[in-house]
Amino acid sequence: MLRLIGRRLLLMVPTLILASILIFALAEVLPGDVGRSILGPYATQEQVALLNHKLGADKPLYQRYAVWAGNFVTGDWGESPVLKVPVRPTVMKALGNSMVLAGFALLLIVPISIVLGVFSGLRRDSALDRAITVSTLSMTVIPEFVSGVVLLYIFAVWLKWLPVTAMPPQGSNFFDRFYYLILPAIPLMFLELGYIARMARVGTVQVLAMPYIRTAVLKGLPRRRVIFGHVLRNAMVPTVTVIGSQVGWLIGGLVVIETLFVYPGIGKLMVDAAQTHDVPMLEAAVLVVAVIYMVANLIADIIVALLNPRIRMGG
Amino acid sequence: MDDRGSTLGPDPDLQAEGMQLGADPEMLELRAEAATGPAGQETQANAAALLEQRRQRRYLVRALLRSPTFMTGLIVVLFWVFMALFSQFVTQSPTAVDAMHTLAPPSAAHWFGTDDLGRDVLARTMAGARSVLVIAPLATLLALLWGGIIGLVAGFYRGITDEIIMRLIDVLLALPIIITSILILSLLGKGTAIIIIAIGALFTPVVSRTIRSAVIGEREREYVMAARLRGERSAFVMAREILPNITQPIIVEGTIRLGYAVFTAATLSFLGFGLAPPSPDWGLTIATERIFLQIAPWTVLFPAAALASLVVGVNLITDGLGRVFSK
Amino acid sequence: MSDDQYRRDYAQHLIEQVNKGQMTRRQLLVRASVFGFSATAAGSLLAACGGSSSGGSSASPAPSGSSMPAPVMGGTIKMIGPAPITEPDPVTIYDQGGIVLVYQFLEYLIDLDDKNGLKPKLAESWTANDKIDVWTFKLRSGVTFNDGSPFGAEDVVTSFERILNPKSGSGALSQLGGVLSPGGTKKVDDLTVEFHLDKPFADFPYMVSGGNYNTAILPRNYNGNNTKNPVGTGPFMMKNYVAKQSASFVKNPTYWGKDAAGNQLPYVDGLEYTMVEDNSAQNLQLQSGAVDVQPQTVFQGAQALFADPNLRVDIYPGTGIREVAFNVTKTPWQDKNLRQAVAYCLDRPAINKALYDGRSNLGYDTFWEPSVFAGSPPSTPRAQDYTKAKQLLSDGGKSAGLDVTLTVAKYLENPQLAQLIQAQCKPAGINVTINQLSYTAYYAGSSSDYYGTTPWINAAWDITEWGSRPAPGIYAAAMLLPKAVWSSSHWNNPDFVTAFNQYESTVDEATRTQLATKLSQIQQDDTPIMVPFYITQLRTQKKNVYGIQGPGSFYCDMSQAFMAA
Amino acid sequence: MSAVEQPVHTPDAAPAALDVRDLEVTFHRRGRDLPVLKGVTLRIERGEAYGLVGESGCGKTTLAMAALRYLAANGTVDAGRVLVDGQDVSTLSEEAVRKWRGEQIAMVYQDPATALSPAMRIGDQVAEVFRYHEGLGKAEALEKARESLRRVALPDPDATLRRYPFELSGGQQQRVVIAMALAVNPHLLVLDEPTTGLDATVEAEILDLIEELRGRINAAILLITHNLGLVRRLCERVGVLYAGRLVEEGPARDIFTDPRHPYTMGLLRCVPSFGMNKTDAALQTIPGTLPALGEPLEGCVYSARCPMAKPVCSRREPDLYAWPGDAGTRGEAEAEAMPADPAAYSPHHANPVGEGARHARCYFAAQVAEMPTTTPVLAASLEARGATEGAVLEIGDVSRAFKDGRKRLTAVHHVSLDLKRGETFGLVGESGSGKTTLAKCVTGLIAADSGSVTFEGKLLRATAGRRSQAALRAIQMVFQNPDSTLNPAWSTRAILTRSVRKLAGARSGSVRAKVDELSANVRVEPRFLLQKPGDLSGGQKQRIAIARAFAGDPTLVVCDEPASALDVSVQASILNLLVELQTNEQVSYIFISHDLAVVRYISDRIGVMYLAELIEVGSAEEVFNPPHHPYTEALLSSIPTLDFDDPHERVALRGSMPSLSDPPTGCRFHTRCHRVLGDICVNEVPPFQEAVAGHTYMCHIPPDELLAMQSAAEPAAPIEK
Repeated sequence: MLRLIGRRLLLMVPTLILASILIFALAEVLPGDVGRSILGPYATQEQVALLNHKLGADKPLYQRYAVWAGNFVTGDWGESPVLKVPVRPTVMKALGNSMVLAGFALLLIVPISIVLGVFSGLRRDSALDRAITVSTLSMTVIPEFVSGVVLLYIFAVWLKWLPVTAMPPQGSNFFDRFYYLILPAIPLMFLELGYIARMARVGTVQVLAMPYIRTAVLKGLPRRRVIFGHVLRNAMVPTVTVIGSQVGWLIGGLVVIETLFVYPGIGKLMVDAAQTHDVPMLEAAVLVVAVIYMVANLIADIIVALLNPRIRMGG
Repeated sequence: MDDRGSTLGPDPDLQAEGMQLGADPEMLELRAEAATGPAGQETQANAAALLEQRRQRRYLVRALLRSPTFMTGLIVVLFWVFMALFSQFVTQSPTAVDAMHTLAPPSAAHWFGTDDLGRDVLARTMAGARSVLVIAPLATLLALLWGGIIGLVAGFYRGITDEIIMRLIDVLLALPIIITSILILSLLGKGTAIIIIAIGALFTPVVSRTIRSAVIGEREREYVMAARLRGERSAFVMAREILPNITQPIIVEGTIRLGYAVFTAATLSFLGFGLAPPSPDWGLTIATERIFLQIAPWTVLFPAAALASLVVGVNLITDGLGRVFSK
Repeated sequence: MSDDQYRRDYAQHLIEQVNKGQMTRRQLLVRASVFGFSATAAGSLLAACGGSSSGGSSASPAPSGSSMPAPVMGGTIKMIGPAPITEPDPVTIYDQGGIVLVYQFLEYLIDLDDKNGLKPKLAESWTANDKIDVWTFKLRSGVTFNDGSPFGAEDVVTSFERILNPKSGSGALSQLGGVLSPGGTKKVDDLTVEFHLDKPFADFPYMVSGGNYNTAILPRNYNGNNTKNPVGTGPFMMKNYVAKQSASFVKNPTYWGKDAAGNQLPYVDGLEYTMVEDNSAQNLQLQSGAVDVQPQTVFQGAQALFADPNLRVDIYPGTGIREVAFNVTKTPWQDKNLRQAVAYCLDRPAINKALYDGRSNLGYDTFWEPSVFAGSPPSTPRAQDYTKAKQLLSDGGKSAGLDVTLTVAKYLENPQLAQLIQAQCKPAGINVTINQLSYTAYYAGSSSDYYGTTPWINAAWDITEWGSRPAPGIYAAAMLLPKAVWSSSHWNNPDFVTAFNQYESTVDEATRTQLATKLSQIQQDDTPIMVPFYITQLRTQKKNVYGIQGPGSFYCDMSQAFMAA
Repeated sequence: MSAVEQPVHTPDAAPAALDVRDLEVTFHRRGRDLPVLKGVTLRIERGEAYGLVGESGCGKTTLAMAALRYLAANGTVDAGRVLVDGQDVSTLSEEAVRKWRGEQIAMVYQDPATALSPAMRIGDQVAEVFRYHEGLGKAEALEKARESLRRVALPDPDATLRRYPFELSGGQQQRVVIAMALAVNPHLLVLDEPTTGLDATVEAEILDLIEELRGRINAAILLITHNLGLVRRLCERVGVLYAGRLVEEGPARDIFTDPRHPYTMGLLRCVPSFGMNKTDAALQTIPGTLPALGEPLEGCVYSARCPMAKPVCSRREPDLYAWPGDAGTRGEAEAEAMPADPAAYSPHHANPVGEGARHARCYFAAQVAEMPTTTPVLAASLEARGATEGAVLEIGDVSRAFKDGRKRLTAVHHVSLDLKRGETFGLVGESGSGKTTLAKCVTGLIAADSGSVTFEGKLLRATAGRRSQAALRAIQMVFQNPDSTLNPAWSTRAILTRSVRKLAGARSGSVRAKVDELSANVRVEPRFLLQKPGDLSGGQKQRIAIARAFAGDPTLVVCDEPASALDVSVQASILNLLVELQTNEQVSYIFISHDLAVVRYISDRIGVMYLAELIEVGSAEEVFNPPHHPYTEALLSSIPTLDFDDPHERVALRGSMPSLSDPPTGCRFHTRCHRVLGDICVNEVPPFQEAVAGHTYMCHIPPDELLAMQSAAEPAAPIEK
C-alpha cells in the first residue's frame, strides 16, 4: 500500500516535468508576449522590446525554462512579471479558495450522486430509474454558465435568498462562508452529478449481478444488510475512480463559475495568466492544479484499495 | 413465487447473458451440433435459427418503437435534425437584423421574441441546431478515431510504447481542460472545422484510455493469438481482429462524448473560442445574450431549452437503446 | 505678454466666438478651462456672453449637481469594476481597472470635469506663451504626499521625464511623442514648471490632465513598486491590494482638498474596490445591493440597471468611439468609393437604437464629436442610402458585389456592431464575413514586430474601441496622422496633415473652428474610418451615492463622493 | 400441458426435504416465452442425496433457483409447486423467505471465487449468518464462525477468519462457502456444480469433505452437475434432465449400471473410461445437440437425437414410466397402440405413472441396454500410424518467468522434452503448473527467457512475430475457450479463408476449395460457414478452430485443453476428430489437459508438470502405472470414476500449491508429498530416475522402492471399466 502510494507519488514527477515543459511551450504559441501584456497595445515596439529584454523574455525558450525550473524546484516560484506579486502566495491563496469551493461542491455532489445512482441501480428499469438517469445526465451537459446564470437570477436577484457573490464579507464566520458557497456550488454539482450518478448506477447494477450478492441473499441476510454490507462497498469502486478523475472537470468548470460568482480562485487566475503570458504564474497555477488532480486520483485509488483488499494487499 | 420487484432479485441480464457464456449455461445453444446429426433435423434447426434471427431483429425494432424513452428521444432529435435541414423554409432568416425592434418580447410576429439585434429568436433557435448537429457528432467521431488509434496502439503493443503514450495522456489529463483548449485553439485558429478538431482533440485522451482498456481486455483473447500464429501484421490485428470486437465500448463512449461535445462546443463559444457571430449556434447565443437574461429572458431561455432538449433527447435514445438491448 | 494679459485677451476672444454663434456656451467653458480659467472665472465669462444658451449637448449632463443632499461624512463606498490586467503601475497602466485605482490615490496636474473640461488639480493655473509652445504651470502649494514628503516642481519634472523615457514602457510616450521630449520639462521654482514643447500645441493642457492617464504625478523617488508602497497626493491611500481580487483605500488624512464649505475631503472613510471581469456579474452585484458604484457601465445588459429603482445611472457626454477602420493600404479599401459605399449602408439611428437604446449620439465618420469638441460637424450624419452605396460600388468597379472580412474582438458591443454592419451591408451587395477574435488575440502581435503583425493595426477592416479622449488633437495624433502608431487605417492625407498642424498651433478659436470643420470634412469625405456613433458614458451608483466627479468612464474622482443617509 | 394434481406420497409420511411437483418455469426474453422446465416432479427425502445431471442448458440450475425462490425477474413459475419441508415456498412472506433461506435451505455454488464477497473478511462473511439468523453478537458470531470453519477442516481457522477471499485457494474458498451453507444446519443443501473449475486434487478434497459432512449433518442434498463421477460418489438417487424434462430417475447405482433412457445411456458412453486409449476405440458420442429454448418439440424431447427413435416417438411424448414396471410393458404397448392420426391422441399426462423406485421416460426402456452404438468408424487404422523416428520438436531447457509487481513468478523452469512426428504428447498438471506457458513458448506466443526450441532440426526464433511463415504454418495451436478462440466479428468462412491465405499461401481460386475441404474435414456443414461464431455451438466453434489450425497442413498442433469447456458428448466428438485428423495428416500434438482420462485416451507419451517443472515423462501407460512420481500418484487417485466397485483409496495431498515466486527448495513437491523421505527431499533437487526406458521421473526414491510402495498402497489405476 505504502509502496503503491510511493510509486504513484514518484510517477508524478515526470508528469509534472512534462506538464511544465508543455506550459512553457504553450506560452510560446499563445498570441502576444509578456512585455506587450504588461505595457498594453498602446506602448511602442521599442518599449516592449526593452521590457522583454529586461524580463529575459527574449531569451530562447529552453534557457528561460531552465532558469524557471531551477528556481521552482528550489522553492522559489518567482514573481509575476505582470502583476508584480510573488507567485507562491497568490497561487496558494487562489488555490485555497478554489479548494474550498470545489470541496464544498464535492461535499454536495458525492453523497447526492451516489444516493441517486445507487437508488436507480437498485430500482433498475423502474420509471424512477429512468427519471434519475435522464435528468442527472441532462444536468451534466447543460453548460454551467447557463445553469449558473439562471440560478443566480432566481435565487440571488429575484428571490434574494442567497448572496450574489461567493466571497463573504471580511470578518464573516466560518459557516457564513458556506452560505455564500451554496449558489456557486450548485452549477458545479450539476456538472458532475450525471456522470458520477451514472457510474454509481452502473457499479450497483454490476455488483447486483455478481454471484456473491446471490450468496448474500441466499444466506438469508436482510435486504438492508445485503445493500450496505455487500452491494455498496463494491459498487463504490468504479464510482470512486470516476470521482477522482472528475476533479479535472470540476476545475475546468471553476473558471466559469468563478467569473460568474466573483470568486478569486485558481481557474480565473490560470486563464488570466495564460492570456497575459504570465508564465511563472501560469506554470505554478497549472502545476498545482495538476498536482491536485493527481492527488485526487491517488486518493481515489487509495480509497479503491481500501475498498478492495486485493489491491491493498497486492500493492 | 418469483422475486420480481424485489430490489435484490437476480439480474435478468446475468441469467440471460451469463447463461450463454457461463460454464453451465441455462440458455440452450441455438445451433445443432452438426457433425453426426440426422440431416433432416439439421435443416430444421438451421431454418429455425434463421427464423429466430429474423424474429429477434423484428422484436428489437418493435421493442424500440414501443419504448417511450427511446421514442421520445428519437422524436426530439429528429425534430432538431429536421429543423437543422429545413428551418430556413419554416421561419424567417436567423440573421435578419431589425435594429429598431431589439429585445422585443414574444409576440404574434416573433413567437419567441427578438434578440439584441432584433433578430427573430424562434428562427435563430431553429437554425441553431445546425452547428451543434454538425460539430458534436463530427467531433465525437474524430475523438473516437484519434482515441481509437492511440488506444489501439497503446493497448496492443503495451510495454514501453504503452507506457510512453499513457504518461503523455496522463500529462494532458492533468492539465486543466481550459488550458488545453486555449492551447489547441491558439494553435489552430478558428472556424467550424477547427472547433471540430479542437473538441476531438480535447476528448482524445479520455477516449484513448477507454479504448486502451478495452483493447487490453481483448488482446489476450485467443483469436488474437491465433492471428499472431498466422503471421498477421500488427496493424491487421489491431484494425481487423480487435477493432470490430470493441465496438460496444466505443459506442458507449461515443454516446457519452456526444453529450459532452454539445457541452464543450457551447462552452468554447462562451469563452470566445467557438463559432463567430452571426451564427445562431446555441452556445454562442447563450453566451452573448446571457447579459440580457434579466431584461429579455427569452433571448437566453429558448436556446438554452433547445440545447437542453437536444441533450436530453440524445440521452433518452442512449438510455432506450441500452435498456432494449439488455433485455 | 504677461499671463494676465494673455488670459484677458483669450477671454474676450471666447466671448466673441460665442456671441458670433461659432461656439456653444458649453464649448466656451471647456476652452476656458483649457487655458486655465477657474470655474468661477469661466462662469463670469459665460455671464458676459449674454443671450440664451445655444448649448448643443444631446446627452444630458450628469445630474449629480442637482438636488444633491448635504454631504454625509464617513462610511465606505464599495466599487466594482474589472481587475487591472497588470500591476496598477501608473507609469504603464492602460486599462480601465488600473486607471480607476490610480485615480484614487494619485493626482494629475489637471483634472477632467464632468463635461470634459479641465479643472485645476495639482496645478493651480497654467498659461502658454504666444507661440503656445511653452506652457507654464503654477503648482498648488501645501500639498504633501501621503508619506509626508512635500509635493513640488521636482516631482512633476521627474514624473514627466520618467514617462518620456522609453525604458519606462509608458503608453504616454505614444501620446506625447512629437509634442514633448525628454528634457522639455523644466523646474522654474519649487512651485513652477515649464513645458517646452517640440511644436506649438493648443491642446497641451489635456496632455497633462487625467485624460492622459499615465501622467499622474508621482513622488520624485518613485521606485516602481506601486502596489507595495503606494505613495501619492490623492484623497485616498491604498491600504491593501490583492491582485485580481480587490483593493481597499482609506482616506488620506492630510489631503489638501476642501469642499466649498471648507470641509476636509474626502467625505468617506474609505473605498473598497472589487475586481470582477464579467459585466453581467458586476450588474448582478449592483442589483443585489452588494456594491455601491460601478464607475463604468457597459450599455449591453444595462437596461436592467436603468429599470432598477435602487440605482441611478448617470449619463455623460463622451467622445469614446468605435473606430471602424478601413486599412487603405489593403485591397479593396484603397478605393475611396468602396469605403464610402459602406458608410452609406449604415443605418446609424438603428445602430444607436440597437446598441445604446438610442442613448448615444449619431456619428459623423470622424472622431470630432461635435457636442464636446469645438468645430461644427460638416453636415448631418450620413443617412442610409443604398442607391448611393450601389452607385459608389459600381464607381469602384464592384457593381457585382463585394466580399470583405471584418475583424473584431469579442469585447464590449463590438461583435454586435460588426453584425449590424454585416446585415446592413448585405442589401447593397457587400458580403461581410466576420472574423471574431478573442480580445487577447485581437491585440496580440509578434514580439519582434508588434505593430507590423497585430490584427488591430493590420487587418484589412476592423473595429477598435477608443475610450474618451478629451481633445481631438489626441485622437488625430494617435489614430489618423501618418505617423500615428495606432493607425489602423494607415491613412495618409497631406491635406489633413497640413490642416491638423495648423489647428494644433493656433489659439484663435475662429481659425480653429474653421480648421476643425475642414478636418472633419476631409475625414468624412475620404472615410478612412467610420464612426457610427459617439458613445455616452454611463456610471451606475446606488440612489444614495452622490458627488462622484469626472466625465464618466474610468475617470472617477471619489474625493467628494458620499452616501446620503 | 395440464398438470394433474396427484399426491406422490401419502400425507402422513414425513414431508420431503424437497418436493417439486409439476414445476413449469418459463423465461421471457425479447418478447418470447421460452419454457425452461416442463412439468418437472421430483422428491428428495430427508438426509437423502439426489443428483441432477444433464448437459449444459437442460434446466438444472433453474430448478435449483426455483427451489430457492430466486428466479430472475424474467423467469416465472407457470405451474406446479415447490415444497421444502412440506412448506410451499411461494406462500412465504418476504421476511419468512429471508429466514427460510439459510436456516432451512442453503446453497453451494459453482465458482467459489465469485461466490464470496471480495471485500469482506472471511470471518465476517461466515459470522453474518449467525448474526442474522441466530441474533448473536459480533464476538459470539465470530466464535461460531471459527467453529464452522473448523468443521470444514480449514487449516488454521483463526487466520482464515481474518483473511479475504482472494487470499485463499479455490479449495479453501469452497470450504468457506460450504461452512457458510451449513452454518445453521439447513434441511436442504443445494450443491450447484460445486467442483467445476477446481483441480482434480482439489475436487477430490471437496468431495471427501462433503462425504464426510454428510455423515454429520442431517441435510438432504440436491447435487447439480454434469459430472457423472461426482454423482456416483455422493448420491443415492439420480435424476436425468433433458431439455427441461426429467427423462430418467432412480437409484444412482442402477442408473449408472443399467440406464433405461437412451439419453442416460448416451451420456454414460461418452465418458472415456479411464485407461482407454485412442488405439482401443473411438469415443462414443451423442449425435445432434440440445434443442434450442423455445424450439417446438413434438413427441419425446429426445427423439431427434435418439438412435432408437421410432416414428411414434416424435408423435407423442412418453410418460415417465416406472421401471421395471410400466416402462417395459405399458410403454411399448402404448406405443404400439398409438393411432397414426395425431388428432386422436388423448391429452397425455407427463407425471410419473405408477409407483416405483425408478422411472424412465421412454416407450422402449426395455431395449435401451441394446441401444446401437454410434461410434464413428475410424478412417484408418491407428495401429498402422505409429510414430516415426526422429524428433520433430525438441524443447531444450526452456525457462520462462513473469513479473507480478515485485514478484518474479517462474512459470516454466528448465523444461526439456522432445516429440516425434505423428506423436501425441500429453501434458498434465494442476492449474498454474506451467503447461500453457510451455505450450506458448513452443508456438512463440510467449518468448522463453532461456533455452531453445528446435523444430525439424532448426532453431526457432523465440516469438511468432519473428518466425518465418513456414515455421508459423508448421506449428499451430488450438485454444481452450471456444467463446474466444474465434473472432466473434468474423464469419466462419472469413476466419478459415484468412487462415488458408496466410498459412497455405493459396491463391483465390483454390482458397474456396481449400476452405470447403477443411470444413468438411472437421465435419462442419458448409452452411455454418456463413455464420458468425456467436451463432455456433461450443463444439462447432472448436471444430472451426481446429480447421483453422490445420489450414496450412501443420506438422505440430498444440492443443490447450481443447475440449474441457464442452459437454461430455461434444468433448468426445472433438477428441475423435483430433484423433482422426492425426491419423490422416500425420500431425504431432502437444495435448494439454487436466483431465487425466482424456489425456490418457489421446496421448502416446505423457509429461507431468508440477510447479513449473516437468517431473515425469513416459509413455501414457507407464506414467499411469507404478512406479510413478508421487505427485502423479496423487493426481490419479483423485479421479472420480463411475465404477461403483472401485476400491481405490485417495491419496490426499497436503496443503495447497506453493507460490511460483518462492518455490520450495530441493524437491519442489516435498511440501505436499505423502512419500517424503526426509531432509534429502528438502535440500536436494532430486535426480531423474528411469523406471523403464523412456519413462523417467524426478524423485529421490528409486524405481523399485517406489513400485513397491505404490503397489502396496493401491492397485493400479483401473484400466478396465
